[in-house]
Amino acid sequence: MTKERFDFKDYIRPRFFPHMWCPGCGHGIVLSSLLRAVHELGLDKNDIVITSGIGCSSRISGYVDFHSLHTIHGRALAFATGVKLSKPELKAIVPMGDGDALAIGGNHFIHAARRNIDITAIVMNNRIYGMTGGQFSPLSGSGKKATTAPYKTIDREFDIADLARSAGATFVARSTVFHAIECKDLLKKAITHKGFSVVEILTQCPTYYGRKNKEGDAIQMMEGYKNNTVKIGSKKLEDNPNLIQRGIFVEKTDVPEYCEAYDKIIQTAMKGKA
Amino acid sequence: MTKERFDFKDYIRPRFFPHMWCPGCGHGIVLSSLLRAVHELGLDKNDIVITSGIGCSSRISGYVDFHSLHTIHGRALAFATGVKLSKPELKAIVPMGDGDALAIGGNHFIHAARRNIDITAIVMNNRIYGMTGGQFSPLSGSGKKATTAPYKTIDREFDIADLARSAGATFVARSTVFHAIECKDLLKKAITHKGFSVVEILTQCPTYYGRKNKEGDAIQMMEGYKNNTVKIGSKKLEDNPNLIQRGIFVEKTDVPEYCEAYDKIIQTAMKGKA
Amino acid sequence: MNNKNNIKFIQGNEACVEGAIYAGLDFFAGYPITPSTEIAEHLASRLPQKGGKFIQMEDEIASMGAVIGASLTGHKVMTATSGPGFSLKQEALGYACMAEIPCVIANVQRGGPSTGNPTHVSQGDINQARWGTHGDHAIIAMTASNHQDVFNITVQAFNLAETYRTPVILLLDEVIGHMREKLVIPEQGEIPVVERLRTSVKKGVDYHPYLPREDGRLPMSDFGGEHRYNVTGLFHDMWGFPSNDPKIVSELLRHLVDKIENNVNEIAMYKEYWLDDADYILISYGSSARSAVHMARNRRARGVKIGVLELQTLWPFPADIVREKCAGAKAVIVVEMNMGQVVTQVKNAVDNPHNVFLANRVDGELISPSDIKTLLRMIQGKGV
Amino acid sequence: MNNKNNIKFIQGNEACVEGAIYAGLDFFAGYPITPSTEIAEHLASRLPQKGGKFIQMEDEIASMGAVIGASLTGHKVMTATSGPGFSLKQEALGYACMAEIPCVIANVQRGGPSTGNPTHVSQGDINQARWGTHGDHAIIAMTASNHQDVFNITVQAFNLAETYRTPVILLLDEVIGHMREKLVIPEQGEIPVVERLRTSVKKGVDYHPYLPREDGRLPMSDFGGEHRYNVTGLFHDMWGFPSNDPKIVSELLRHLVDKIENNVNEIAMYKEYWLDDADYILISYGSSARSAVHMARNRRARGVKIGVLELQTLWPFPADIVREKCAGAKAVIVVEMNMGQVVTQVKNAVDNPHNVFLANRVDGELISPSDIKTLLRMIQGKGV
Amino acid sequence: MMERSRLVFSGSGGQGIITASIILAEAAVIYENKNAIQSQSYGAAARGGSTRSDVIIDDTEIFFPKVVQPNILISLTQESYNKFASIIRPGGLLLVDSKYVAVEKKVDAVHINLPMYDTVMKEIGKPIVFNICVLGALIGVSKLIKPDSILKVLETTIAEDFMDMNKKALDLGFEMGEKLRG
Amino acid sequence: MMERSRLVFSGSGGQGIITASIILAEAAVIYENKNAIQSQSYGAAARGGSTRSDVIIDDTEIFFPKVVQPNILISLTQESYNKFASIIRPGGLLLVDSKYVAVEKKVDAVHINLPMYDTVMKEIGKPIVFNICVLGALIGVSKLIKPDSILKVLETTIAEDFMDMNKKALDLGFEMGEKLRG
Amino acid sequence: MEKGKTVKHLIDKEWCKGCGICIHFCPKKVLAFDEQEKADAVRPEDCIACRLCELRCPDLAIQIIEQDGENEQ
Amino acid sequence: MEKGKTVKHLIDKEWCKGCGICIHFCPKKVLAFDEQEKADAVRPEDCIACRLCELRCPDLAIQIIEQDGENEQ
Ligand SMILES: Cc1ncc(C[n+]2csc(CCOP(=O)(O)OP(=O)(O)O)c2C)c(N)n1
Ligand SMILES: Cc1ncc(C[n+]2csc(CCOP(=O)(O)OP(=O)(O)O)c2C)c(N)n1
Ligand code: SF4
Ligand code: SF4
Ligand code: SF4
Ligand code: SF4
Ligand code: SF4
Ligand code: SF4
Ligand SMILES: [Mg+2]
Ligand SMILES: [Mg+2]
Repeated sequence: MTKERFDFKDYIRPRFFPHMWCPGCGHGIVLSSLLRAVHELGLDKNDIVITSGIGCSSRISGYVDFHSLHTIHGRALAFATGVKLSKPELKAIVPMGDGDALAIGGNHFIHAARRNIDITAIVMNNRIYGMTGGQFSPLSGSGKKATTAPYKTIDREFDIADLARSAGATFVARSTVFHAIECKDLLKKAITHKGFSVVEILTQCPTYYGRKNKEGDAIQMMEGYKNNTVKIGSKKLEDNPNLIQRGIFVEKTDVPEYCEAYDKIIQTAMKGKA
Repeated sequence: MTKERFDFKDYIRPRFFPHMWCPGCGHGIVLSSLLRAVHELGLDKNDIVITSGIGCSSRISGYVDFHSLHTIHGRALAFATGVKLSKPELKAIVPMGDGDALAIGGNHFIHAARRNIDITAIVMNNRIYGMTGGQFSPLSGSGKKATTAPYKTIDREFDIADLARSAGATFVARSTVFHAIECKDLLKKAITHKGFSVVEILTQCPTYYGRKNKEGDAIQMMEGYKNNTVKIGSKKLEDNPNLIQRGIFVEKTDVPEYCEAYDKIIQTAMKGKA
Repeated sequence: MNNKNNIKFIQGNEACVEGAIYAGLDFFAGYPITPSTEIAEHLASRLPQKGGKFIQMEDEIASMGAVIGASLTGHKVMTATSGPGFSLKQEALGYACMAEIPCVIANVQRGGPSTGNPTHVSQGDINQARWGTHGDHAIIAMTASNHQDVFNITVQAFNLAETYRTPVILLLDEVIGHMREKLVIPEQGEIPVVERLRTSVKKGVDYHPYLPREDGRLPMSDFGGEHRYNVTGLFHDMWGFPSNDPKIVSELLRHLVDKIENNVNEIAMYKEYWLDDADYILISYGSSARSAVHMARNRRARGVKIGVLELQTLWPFPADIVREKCAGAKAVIVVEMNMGQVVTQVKNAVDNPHNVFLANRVDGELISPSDIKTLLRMIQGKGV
Repeated sequence: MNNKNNIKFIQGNEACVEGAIYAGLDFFAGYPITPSTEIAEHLASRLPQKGGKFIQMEDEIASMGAVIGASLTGHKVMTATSGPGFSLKQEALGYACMAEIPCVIANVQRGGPSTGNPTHVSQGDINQARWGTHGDHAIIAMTASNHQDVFNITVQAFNLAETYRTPVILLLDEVIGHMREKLVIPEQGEIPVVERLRTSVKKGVDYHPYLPREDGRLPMSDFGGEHRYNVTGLFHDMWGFPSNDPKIVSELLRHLVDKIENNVNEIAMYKEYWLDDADYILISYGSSARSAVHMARNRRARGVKIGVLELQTLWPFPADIVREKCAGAKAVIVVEMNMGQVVTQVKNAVDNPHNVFLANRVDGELISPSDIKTLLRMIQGKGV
Repeated sequence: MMERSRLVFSGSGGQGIITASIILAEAAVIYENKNAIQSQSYGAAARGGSTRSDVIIDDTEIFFPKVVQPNILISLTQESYNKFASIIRPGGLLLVDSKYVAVEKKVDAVHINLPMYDTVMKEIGKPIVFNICVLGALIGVSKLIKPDSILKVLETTIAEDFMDMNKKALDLGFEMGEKLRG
Repeated sequence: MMERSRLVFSGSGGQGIITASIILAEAAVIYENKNAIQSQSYGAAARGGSTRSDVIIDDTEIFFPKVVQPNILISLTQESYNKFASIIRPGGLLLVDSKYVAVEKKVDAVHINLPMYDTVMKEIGKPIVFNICVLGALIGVSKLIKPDSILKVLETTIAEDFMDMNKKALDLGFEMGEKLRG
Repeated sequence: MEKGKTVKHLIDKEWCKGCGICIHFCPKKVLAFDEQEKADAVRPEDCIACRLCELRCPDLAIQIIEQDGENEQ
Repeated sequence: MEKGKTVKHLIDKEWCKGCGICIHFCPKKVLAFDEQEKADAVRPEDCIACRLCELRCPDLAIQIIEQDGENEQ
């Protein structure tokens, strides 16, 4: 089905390129990594349903040549749950912004994790609401500037990976758009994983987060990802425990996947009919 | 203000007694523990706002002689956030059912925890939707019977305490209605704690959960709380790691409380006006 | 005479379940709420027996999202709720209107506003069904007054959802949902069931999910099939891709409204009792129609020329039919359990709105034949 | 002449912020959404400067909940959103109706349904403002067509919310919200500001939060004060305690509706241009009213007897005023940017509905004077 | 042709009053080709206080489904008797259990006061079939429907092991009722 | 009395075109007692492609706030020039920057083509004040409002340190504009 | 029981719903059902005033009153 | 660079938004801006085909094509 050699053009809807993201926006690198992951896994495009909410990040669903479901803000995982449970043979991939996934969408996030339904959630974490013009998000963290935080934020941020784990996700990983190969590899693992998988990808919004917080342009923000992150458990953490860890936090295979568990219900029910 | 000796009658609205809960329902014991905690802390009834959602548990707000705000299903913490932030000198107490707090209300739960706003959330966990007649909840756990799970649940449950911790709560504890004194003492600590505090109290719903799951009457269910729980870190866990732990899981005092942090914003803003 | 297995003595909520199963429902997502919960409870047991899926979601918003997702994979879908949950579903319901997703939403009404009077009857959500979501749109909403009709309109709701690619609201009420009466389940085939129209466009040929055919219908392609297209809540072109081109925007909006409003007479379902020579016409629907018919039957027996028009389709409002039926009447009395939601429509529809009266009750009790009789006497100038 | 500090050149959303501050707003909770976001952004900076509180909640539902909570502690509160967020607020909005909580909700409308056309203008949420939440209820909704009026009606919205203990909806639109023009901020006192009526019942004396006074008003007592009472979304008695006693239920519901519907003429705000001798009357509101006045001014200059009635109160709909103003007109043209939401009300209001026409535009562009002129020519029998 | 019967069953939560009323109505509909409607009070109130279930049985179509004035009232607690006795139709039938209810005969109705609970406990020993015994007595005295129809319903809803017990309870009640009719 | 002016500012995201248009309108309103309205295109489209800001200035009240046919069009990119040139009013004024736009003179308008960007870079060296230079040129050539009014607005919105630079840019533009006029 | 003290068991029979929790968990078997299936202090003299019954009664139907000696009313 | 291989840098100038990421992070400084501020392969011969530019380009504007020797077209 897919050519040996990777070519973007096989996976995108070229009509919509150049895409709408700002110059240097990290979301494009997530898109690129995702397409490569799909290619390397040799997936059939007809088997993939990409479901997204609303946000700059969520526009990703329009660019990929899969079945694409661009829903409403924060609810992508709920829609995807319907897609997946009703047709479990499909691969369900749900890219989300940090606001989409964890502000308005936080409840669906923890419940999808709890159910361990076989969906891959990609949290494109730029620590800001990009689409609406730079309000702080539950991932901004405290002490940040945003259009709704002129005096700096007092809200703390979630640790997405830990929250996902606590809620029940059976695959949890983190990377950054600087680490594009790692990103792709983690996405491959997540997509292959049977159960609810979460990949948090740190991605820059130079237009709002970068500008407001004097973190410079896309390049400088990516330098930040290089310098302020380490592989899980790295020695460097001893000197600087504030470094952000990258890699796989959770990988559990002993928890029943939701659709499979439901199939057993069907078996029971069909027997016990009466 | 309050008499030395504890008398229920000083804290309730007797007009509504006997209350509407079923015989043996654990919710009444939570009510009793809460009133005792308030009494022992010597709080002024005018300083307490109790905010609840919808559910059998939520009816608790009508029984207590505090300012009482009986809101809509799942949103009590959002309403309470408005009460507390707008008038931080009030004590905000929010009793919730497991469905109220963690099904429809899950998002407000994690966000209130993230903000560390000084509210005491009491999760009255009977592992079922009592009010609507016995559907499973996100706390039922798998393999349980409920009116919407005739073939037994396949949904896993949250670990409320761990989720609260992960989301950022700075005081997290668990007890059961069997352990009524412990309950009261944990509630006292939670109410006194500056920041978001969560007390999960296991409480029986003999009418639905007990009956559906053949766990017997209220007495047998309370025997279960006695036998299947241990203090945090108890030796017994070595033999039986499935025992449920009771006690204080988190108690952090180094995180800024939300309303106090906001007061600093006001100071800055008032200076920097113009 | 009857095969006993086909006769049931059940609640209205269960009759709705039976109708849904008959119509081919195979995916349900919901969140419990009185007085609709029995729909979920019965489906939790019934659906897996036929290989369908039931899921209890974390809330009503998620439920509405899940059914939309499942509809796109090619399944017949439904959710059920009551007032507060129906309010929560409004955003996603608008998405289903915009993206033209077939789905059925049962709202078993209870007293409102807000938490209201959860275990008591009301018909207060009629206008919300029409206007609850933001923006212009059109909607189909149906109701029924007995279990056989609940069954029928439920089947019809699925048929209309598939035919028009639209959400359809079932507006039941607490009395109908909870009371038990007889239901005879028809043989398969006895009531026509509309299957989803799927595209015949071949693989590789450009498929337009949002380009209506000559007859107005839009054939679908299941997610997972050979046509990969886009579904969005933004205004969109014939491929489903976002657009804010003014021409595309206005054409899509008009299409969404017209496909339903222009078919008001085909969509309309109603029943009539003794209308031919009626001087007095009672217009009612749902459980209040039972009281209307009861009262009319009694009065007829005493020679009063009274009849009943029972509406089963509430939206699009069958104004032409109402006008025609009421043309000769001395007085029209709308019997409903709200502050006058359908009566407003009736006044707009008839030639002489001054002869339209409202017999209502809003205290949580079922309006009774004698409540209506009192109003009739007053209209007749007989006092109470 | 003017103190320059009082003259601002700002967006309509900011004019709304200025009006709210003037009216005494001290608590805002919201969640960003285009095209309302600037309201939140400006308040984030303005409120703490005067000791008020701004909080960005996790979603719109939480925002609506938080403002209700804050209102009960005695503060003037507001939230702001747009279509999708307004849909999400409906359940809690109904709670505010039921529990009679003063609060102001700004909905800066954009194209709908669903995600629609987020950055383009529309007036499609008029009916939703009336009927978006479940159950019978009544609501006040206001709008304006320029920044001075936005300021004024915002102050008025707070005044009405306090007077009637009710949520008040500000239905702005994208053009008004985003365009910049002059605003002169009046001196404090220039526009009357209604403060919350607090109970004079003394400590220890039985206080009835839900027992209307002779004049219909219900004095409040702040949470934290000496009266501990109950607030609930269930039907409730005069102390706020839940009840399903049929008498209490129906009395409360009628109270909720009547306190607003019966005061329709006091609540009504509108402006008129050249109505005295008008043969043709344009009825409009919000940004489309600018085009109506523009066009009428031009036509007047050419001798056409045309005038404009600009509605600022949309709900309760000022039917009497509309009927009176339109009594002598040859034709009434409702100018709006939706499929005809206000025109339906106008038709119900006037004596001759056949003379009522709709000039609308639903493609995301502001309706222009020439769009209206085209319709006028056609009505006059002059073709296009 | 049978007259329209309007019944109100009343008692407290655990007594199986609602189940009994449904069985009666279901039997009438499915096995006797009649029309019947059953409805009950819902919600929190029903949980604590007294339960009420309305049944209408008729040969013709039933529209208004609520019972305003029952011609048959069954009361199994004092509380429900006190609450509902007054709504009975003049000349109607009032069936109470003598263990639970002390009748005051203040209403114009045929008072039937049977030791149904005690009989069940004595003869069967399981309170769970009390409600079926009440049903038996009801149809024994009223001839609303045939006992056989009730049994047929029970067969489809109850595990086989329990059928004997239920049948016995029905018979006990039926006999008590018929005797009175006698 | 001044005629109604309808302006369209167009260019690309970073050029400060919207800011410039707002400053102009604000100056007219606050310091010259005129009426003015500014509005712009919003949303995703604005982010990537060309930006447009409409300004109307008048002595009388302005109702319809959009500009359909500008009598003054400012275009700072080729793309925006190509897109908007055709909507200009016959006989209107077209102001473009010579570095960015190659004009084709296909429309009936006074074409003013100034090296504003290059001048700013040469004389000041900071591209950030390009937009103020454009404003200067605009009012230089059109006499819409006084430069002083613009400066007053800048004083209230810009840090003192930057005022000199802005003033210089305004002057540079104004001179270029006036010269053409003169 | 402390010397010179007696315990009074205030049981509100209107509120008691007869769940039996107090009876079952009383360490001294002081309580039992009365004929209405409501709690009753049948062996008050054995009571050690541990208040567990009061603490665990879901219906707020028991209060334990400790009294000094017999001379208190 | 592997012996006998050359690298072609396919840069879509319509798609490139000139963010400079590829240029900055290229380990061999192969890329630079052209006069339109779009990426350009100015030292293609230094390219080691690590593809980091391709992987990190947010606009999908670069593709690295490795070719065997000169004889491939
Ligand atoms: C119900 C609802 N509320 C609010 C919005 C407005 N909105 C659109 S996207 C967004 C947040 C975007 O932030 P994020 O999810 O982090 O994505 P990003 O744009 O940063 O990629 C918001 C608040 C909406 N569309 N719908
Ligand atoms: C929006 C909305 N959805 C659903 C309901 C129905 N409902 C009321 S309470 C409840 C759940 C109660 O369970 P829980 O919170 O665990 O409290 P419990 O009754 O068990 O104490 C539900 C689903 C509602 N009132 N509102
Ligand atoms: S606003 Fe931020 S997140 Fe959105 S496209 Fe631009 S850079 Fe990316
Ligand atoms: S249903 Fe369950 S939770 Fe509700 S009152 Fe009864 S026992 Fe308690
Ligand atoms: S615990 Fe309370 S309610 Fe239960 S039996 Fe004892 S006194 Fe009665
Ligand atoms: S106080 Fe203790 S010993 Fe005394 S009755 Fe209660 S539980 Fe028993
Ligand atoms: S990374 Fe891509 S968009 Fe950025 S400069 Fe290089 S080619 Fe252009
Ligand atoms: S492939 Fe590597 S070396 Fe070659 S241009 Fe790209 S980043 Fe530079
Ligand atoms: Mg983001
Ligand atoms: Mg519960």
